[in-house]
Amino acid sequence: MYPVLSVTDLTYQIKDQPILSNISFHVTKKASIGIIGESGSGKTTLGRLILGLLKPTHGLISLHGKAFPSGHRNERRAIQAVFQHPLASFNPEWTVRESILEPFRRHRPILRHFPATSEENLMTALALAVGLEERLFDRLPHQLSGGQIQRAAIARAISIEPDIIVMDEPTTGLDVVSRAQIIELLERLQQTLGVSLVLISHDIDFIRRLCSETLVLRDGRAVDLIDRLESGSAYTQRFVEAGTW
Amino acid sequence: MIQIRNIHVRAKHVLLHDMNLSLPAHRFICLVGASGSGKTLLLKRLLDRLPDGMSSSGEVISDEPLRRGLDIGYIPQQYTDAFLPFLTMRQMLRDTYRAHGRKMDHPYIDDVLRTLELDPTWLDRYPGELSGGQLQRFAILFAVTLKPRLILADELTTALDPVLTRRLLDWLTEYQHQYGATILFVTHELGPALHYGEQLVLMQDGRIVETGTPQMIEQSRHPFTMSLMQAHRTSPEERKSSCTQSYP
Amino acid sequence: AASDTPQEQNHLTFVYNFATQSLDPHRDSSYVPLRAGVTETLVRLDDERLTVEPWLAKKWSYEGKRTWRIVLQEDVTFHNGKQLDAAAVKSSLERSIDENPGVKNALNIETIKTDGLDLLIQTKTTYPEFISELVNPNTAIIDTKASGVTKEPMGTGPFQVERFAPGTKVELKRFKSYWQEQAKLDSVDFVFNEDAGARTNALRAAQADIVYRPDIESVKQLKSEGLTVQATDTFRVHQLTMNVANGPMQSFEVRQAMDALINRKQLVDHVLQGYAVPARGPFLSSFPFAPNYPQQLQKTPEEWLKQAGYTKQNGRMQKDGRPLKLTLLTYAARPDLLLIAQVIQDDAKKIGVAITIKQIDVPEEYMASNRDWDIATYSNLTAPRGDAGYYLNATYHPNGGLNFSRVADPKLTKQIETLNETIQIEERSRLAEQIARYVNEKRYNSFLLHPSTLVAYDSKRVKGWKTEKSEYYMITNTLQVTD
Amino acid sequence: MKKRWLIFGGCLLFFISYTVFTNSFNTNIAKRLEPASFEHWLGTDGLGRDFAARLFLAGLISLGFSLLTVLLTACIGTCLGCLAGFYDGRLKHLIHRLEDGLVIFPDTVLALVIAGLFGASPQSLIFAILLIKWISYARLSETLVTETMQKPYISMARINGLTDSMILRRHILPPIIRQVVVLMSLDVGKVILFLSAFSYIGLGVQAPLPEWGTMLNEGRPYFSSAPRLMLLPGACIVLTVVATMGWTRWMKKKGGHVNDSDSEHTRSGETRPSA
Amino acid sequence: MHSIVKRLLSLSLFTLLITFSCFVLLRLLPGDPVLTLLNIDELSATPEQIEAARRELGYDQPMLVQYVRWLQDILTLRLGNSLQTGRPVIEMLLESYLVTAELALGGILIALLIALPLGIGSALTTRRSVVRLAHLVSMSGAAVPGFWIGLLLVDLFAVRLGWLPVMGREGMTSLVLPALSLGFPLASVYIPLIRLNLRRELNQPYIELARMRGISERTILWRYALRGSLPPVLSVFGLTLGSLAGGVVVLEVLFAYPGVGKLMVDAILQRDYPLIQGYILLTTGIILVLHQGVRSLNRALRPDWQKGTHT
Ligand SMILES: Nc1ncnc2c1ncn2[C@@H]1O[C@H](COP(=O)(O)OP(=O)(O)OP(=O)(O)O)[C@@H](O)[C@H]1O
Ligand SMILES: Nc1ncnc2c1ncn2[C@@H]1O[C@H](COP(=O)(O)OP(=O)(O)OP(=O)(O)O)[C@@H](O)[C@H]1O
Ligand SMILES: [Mg+2]
Ligand SMILES: [Mg+2]
Repeated sequence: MYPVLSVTDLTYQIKDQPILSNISFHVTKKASIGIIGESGSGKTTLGRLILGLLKPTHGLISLHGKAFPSGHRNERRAIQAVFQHPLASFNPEWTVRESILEPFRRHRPILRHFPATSEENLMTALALAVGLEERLFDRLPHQLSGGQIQRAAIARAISIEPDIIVMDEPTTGLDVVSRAQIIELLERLQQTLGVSLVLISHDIDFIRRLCSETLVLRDGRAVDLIDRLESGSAYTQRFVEAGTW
Repeated sequence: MIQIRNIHVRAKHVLLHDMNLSLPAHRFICLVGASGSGKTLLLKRLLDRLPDGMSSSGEVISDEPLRRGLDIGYIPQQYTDAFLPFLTMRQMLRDTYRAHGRKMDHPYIDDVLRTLELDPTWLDRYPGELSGGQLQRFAILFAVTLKPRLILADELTTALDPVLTRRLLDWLTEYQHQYGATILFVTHELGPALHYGEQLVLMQDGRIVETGTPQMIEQSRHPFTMSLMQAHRTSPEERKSSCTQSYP
Repeated sequence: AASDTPQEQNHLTFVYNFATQSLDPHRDSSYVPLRAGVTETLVRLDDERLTVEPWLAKKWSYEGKRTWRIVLQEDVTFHNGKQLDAAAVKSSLERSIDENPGVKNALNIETIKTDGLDLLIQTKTTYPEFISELVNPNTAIIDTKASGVTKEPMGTGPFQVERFAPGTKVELKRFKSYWQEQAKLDSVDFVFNEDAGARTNALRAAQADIVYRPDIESVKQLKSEGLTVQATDTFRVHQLTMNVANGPMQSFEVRQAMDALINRKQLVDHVLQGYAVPARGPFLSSFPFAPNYPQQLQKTPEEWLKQAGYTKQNGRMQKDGRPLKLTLLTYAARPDLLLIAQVIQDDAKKIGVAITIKQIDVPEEYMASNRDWDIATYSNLTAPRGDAGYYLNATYHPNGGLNFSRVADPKLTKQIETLNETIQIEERSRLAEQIARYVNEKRYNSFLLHPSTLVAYDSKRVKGWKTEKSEYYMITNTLQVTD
Repeated sequence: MKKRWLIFGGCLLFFISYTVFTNSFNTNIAKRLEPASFEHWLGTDGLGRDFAARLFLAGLISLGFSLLTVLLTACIGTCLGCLAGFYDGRLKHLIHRLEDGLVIFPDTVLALVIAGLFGASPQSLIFAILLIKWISYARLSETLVTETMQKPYISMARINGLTDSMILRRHILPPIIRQVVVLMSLDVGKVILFLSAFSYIGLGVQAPLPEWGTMLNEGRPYFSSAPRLMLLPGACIVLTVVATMGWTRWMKKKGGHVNDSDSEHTRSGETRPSA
Repeated sequence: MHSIVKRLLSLSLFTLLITFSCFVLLRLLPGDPVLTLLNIDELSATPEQIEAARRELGYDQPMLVQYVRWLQDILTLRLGNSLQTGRPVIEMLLESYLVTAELALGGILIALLIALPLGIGSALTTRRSVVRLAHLVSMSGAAVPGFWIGLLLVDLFAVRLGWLPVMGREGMTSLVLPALSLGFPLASVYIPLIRLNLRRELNQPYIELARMRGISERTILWRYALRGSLPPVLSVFGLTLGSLAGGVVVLEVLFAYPGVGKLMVDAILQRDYPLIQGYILLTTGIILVLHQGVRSLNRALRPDWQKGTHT
């Protein structure tokens, strides 16, 4: 049994300047990893590398034991993402509904659970899941508030039953209530569908709830790779403390 | 002192319902509300820059002029959109000064950069070359460049790590005292709001639910406030069950 | 322009319909140096009698053995003050032969010797046209020692080049020591413009004094504005060249039918608006060798076609079940040909002959190398230098460069070759006339019309203008303006 | 709506019968340049042919031809431009060089060469115009693609597993097409003019078939005596361009869900109904 | 250093390719300069004489031989003489390029004077009348050929009013009409292009947020929005420049403004190979420079368009 995602010795440089150095970890089925670290430590970059949007300088990323991205038709179903800045990840000319349906339409034949679900039903289900009024889906992305668009992005990410979701700061812009809903939703997805998460967040509470393991980054290097947040180094500790109000 | 009188904003349907609010000077005011409750819109209305197609009535009264940039500093929620992709930070900063006929205040800028833990060399980077948190901090820098007396901060810590968040809020408080500024800090977390806010404003569905000092809010009997307080206090498991009832 | 320099009274602006990039008299195929009165040739063409007259050459004689003696004028100086002498003429002629392969062919010179003030020129073969070929502007005499020939040729004419803007204009000023009477004009702007409308406009805006070939359609208007438009016959003939090598035009009757089909008067009156004369043969009737064509019995085209074995079925002329379909070539460089082609096409349709018009780019090129056509509209210069030899050789001799019809009639060839051996002028004229008549009888080509040259000017201001049939001499020493 | 089509069809039929009846090829040079009369509604041209009938016939030819050419050109140009913008590297370089190489020739020169090489036929005419015009479409679309490619929603589409062609088709092309369509509607007129320019070198529609550009050219000598011969074809071309522009706008209004007053994404999106 | 060498190498390779393909194409065209050179229209020549002239000029040789000979000349920096006029090709080309440059600059100036205010104005305003005017101008510019406008203008300003010269090339006054005739149709493309791209740019969120920073509308328009919207416009502009560098035949003829366009058409009709080859070489150079210029300008305008950036 291969881990869902494994990252080995990943290094990324821009113009010979290292952004990430020698990162390794893996995520098994139903397990999730949290990535924390100070701003600019390379979290987003790591996420983009995992998603295959950037080419690593060296190192290897594999999904289910297969090198990723390989260009295979269906490999993309297994991985989904929520960007740090979700508004820009929606085509400004499309309604939110269309943007959400796009991956679903693409991957529908190979979905396990709801290939037969109609698009309307899916949207209703997604709206319910992320706690958004369904009518908001018919708007253009810039007509939604920050939190609403965030939830729409999450809805899109879960619509195709991915095996792993990379989420960059998914709780920003969410009020406590929606945040709780999302946490619950992700938990349920982990349990029922066996979705793994790569959670990039400053929200310590969030990470603690969902992640079985946490990678702590500092200046592009892994400082800690720990099960319990409390067991980390002083650097990690500082985070944990500050993040608890 | 800024008075918001009967502000009413609508697009297809009403987004802000007849709002009345007074923002006392030299205060750290926290605007708390659920997602989509109209916090950002209220800020935009204060800046007098509502999105196209929205109509508004009512007025904003202030004893002093409210010039964008000079008197009001705005930190947008969608901070990544705030920067022209083809200009470096320095160029944009210079433009901000120039727009108001000022000279670059280097010592001050350096000072703020240090506080925000921003490397001065990043000033010569394009927005696309910076991380989310770095961008958000630059957005803050831009908002305070001209030492405005009113700062509208829309979720300014979303991309910042907790350590930095605390440091930043401390610094904002300091700034408020130093320059006698009013800070309107939008958030939906009660934690920082209760900690830093001198006055809290609670919003729900385009309406102001309650205003008051942190103590008053903690004691409030209003169902919305209570649900927020409860969510803040309790552990996440309990949180969700209690909240979903009060939230439609 | 006329209004440009008011202090300069004797200034004239002439607008010509070609633009040249070079003033080298030996190469420039638009002959600007000669036309602008900068250079002169040894002999010139008399416009009235259409004979060759002395110019820089005082007289000439045939010495036998293919040798010509040419006696030069005395006291002729080039613009740079150098004296014209036999050596200079020799050098100039040699240069033109070197520079211009066309001139080399046309002059056909073997050797040039100087003999005091005289030149002795021996041609390669017996070449009676030699003297008349010296009319060719590309044989103009210049001082070859002077530099800058492409921009400022040192000629002997009444005007010298002040400034040359390639493609735009030549500014001329009077040459003070001209060997004949000094020019009356102080200066001339010889302006180029290839657009007829623009030329006309220049005249109407009083920015030009004389305009060569104004827009035909605007003649009426020009006249109404008090300007003079002069129409003069040219040595040009618009003709229907027929492909007698293959296809239906091999048949004499079909050629006759095509010829009979053409309503020349209509073409002259309506396509060229009267600025042309109907052509009976290749040569203008004023030429000494233009034959008098007998008034023959006119048959209709249908009758000719019937005679050729065609019958009309379903409105189509057919022979052996195959309809008569012709391809007509035309080209855009002469817009009137395009119109004529369309008129002929339409006329032919009326008698049941289908004509397809094909527009081509370089007609000489196309007709020489392709045989997929039957008739072509073409425009020929017939006796540009006062001698019939050129046209007859080029068009009807199997070796002719313009024999697109592929005429190879032994009798005709023989006649032409006899002409080529004959030096005596009257005899040449007789022979040329005979050939012209024969060609006409055989209908190798069908002649449509001689277009006129139009020149428009303000006759109140410009005096002494004469439109030459040869179109060689334009700016002369007698031209003047009054105010 | 139906009524409008009916009127349109009626007019068309009427003009066709007029054209057939008067026969636009009948030359009658004795009756050249006649003013408008009952017999000849717009008078006759320089060869005495009925001008109205020719104008109509020319319209059919010019329009059909130029629409076809513009469509073809825009397709090819936009495709190549998109490819160049989408795939960095060798392909882009190749396309750039191709553009550079072709742009060097002035239009007329290119047309001359094509006419010489392939003979004068409508195909070579289309080919010539294609060679001349595709570049501007390629250039425009390339820059626009480059710009769009920076957008995070393109990355998102990648993550969603869309193939390159899907991304191009669904995300990148639509905003480009808007600009391309504007360019196209302007080019419809330009191509008609090209026709006339090239008919001069024998590349155009062969006489006596009329075509607006050529008619405009033919009318030039009559500018002072019968200005309508030049003004009317010109006016027809103007109208065509106006019509194509109007038509494209109408299409857009009918078609896309994008609520734009004029072909671009505006922020005044509030006007569209939300369910 | 290395990259410059590489670049130069690739450029010269490209030039070689272009000149070679032109060379081949031109010679594939039927015809050669001989007929015109012999002035066959007026002087008799037998087929043998024609053949002899052809041999003398070397046009009976295989194409490759001719090309190599031309290349040798180029490498020794000789473009040769024009077959028709005998003048040095380089001199003729430079002369007419000067004229073309004059005409092109005039045309561009006019085009900008029309397109910028109308394009920008119609992008900024919501006033119907301005938008309509912009539409009207751009449509009529697209539908009306330059010479048509030229004729009308000449008729009005030169013939009727007598303010400007009908033709010729004497100072600024004679440039006005050709520049107008050239500029007006040019403007037609730029008006909608500027309008569309400017509006697109003005709708970007960062523009709105710059306003909230108090940046003046002037800066926003001139330094931000215009800059952002320029690249697509510039790309097309580069093409315009390129095609103008090739000359505008009809206007050159109409106004007797002897630029390269007319020169080239004549050269092609007469198959003046040395002139054509020289032209191709020179124009290749000019256009490469122009396009490279536009590309670098675009890169300078949008430095964010390089690969590897992200937000
Ligand atoms: N351009 C628009 N057109 C129509 N509705 C809009 C528009 N922009 C925002 N809205 C709606 O107005 C409401 C308030 O939006 P606003 O952005 O002020 O919320 P917010 O309180 O800032 O929420 P968040 O915390 O999620 O950012 C939302 O329901 C949103 O959907
Ligand atoms: N194109 C680039 N050129 C130079 N440096 C870059 C570029 N892109 C990113 N960086 C740098 O790489 C580092 C890592 O960026 P990244 O976006 O991964 O940070 P992050 O951990 O996500 O931070 P945050 O929490 O602020 O979003 C940052 O210091 C950033 O400045
Ligand atoms: Mg980040
Ligand atoms: Mg908000």
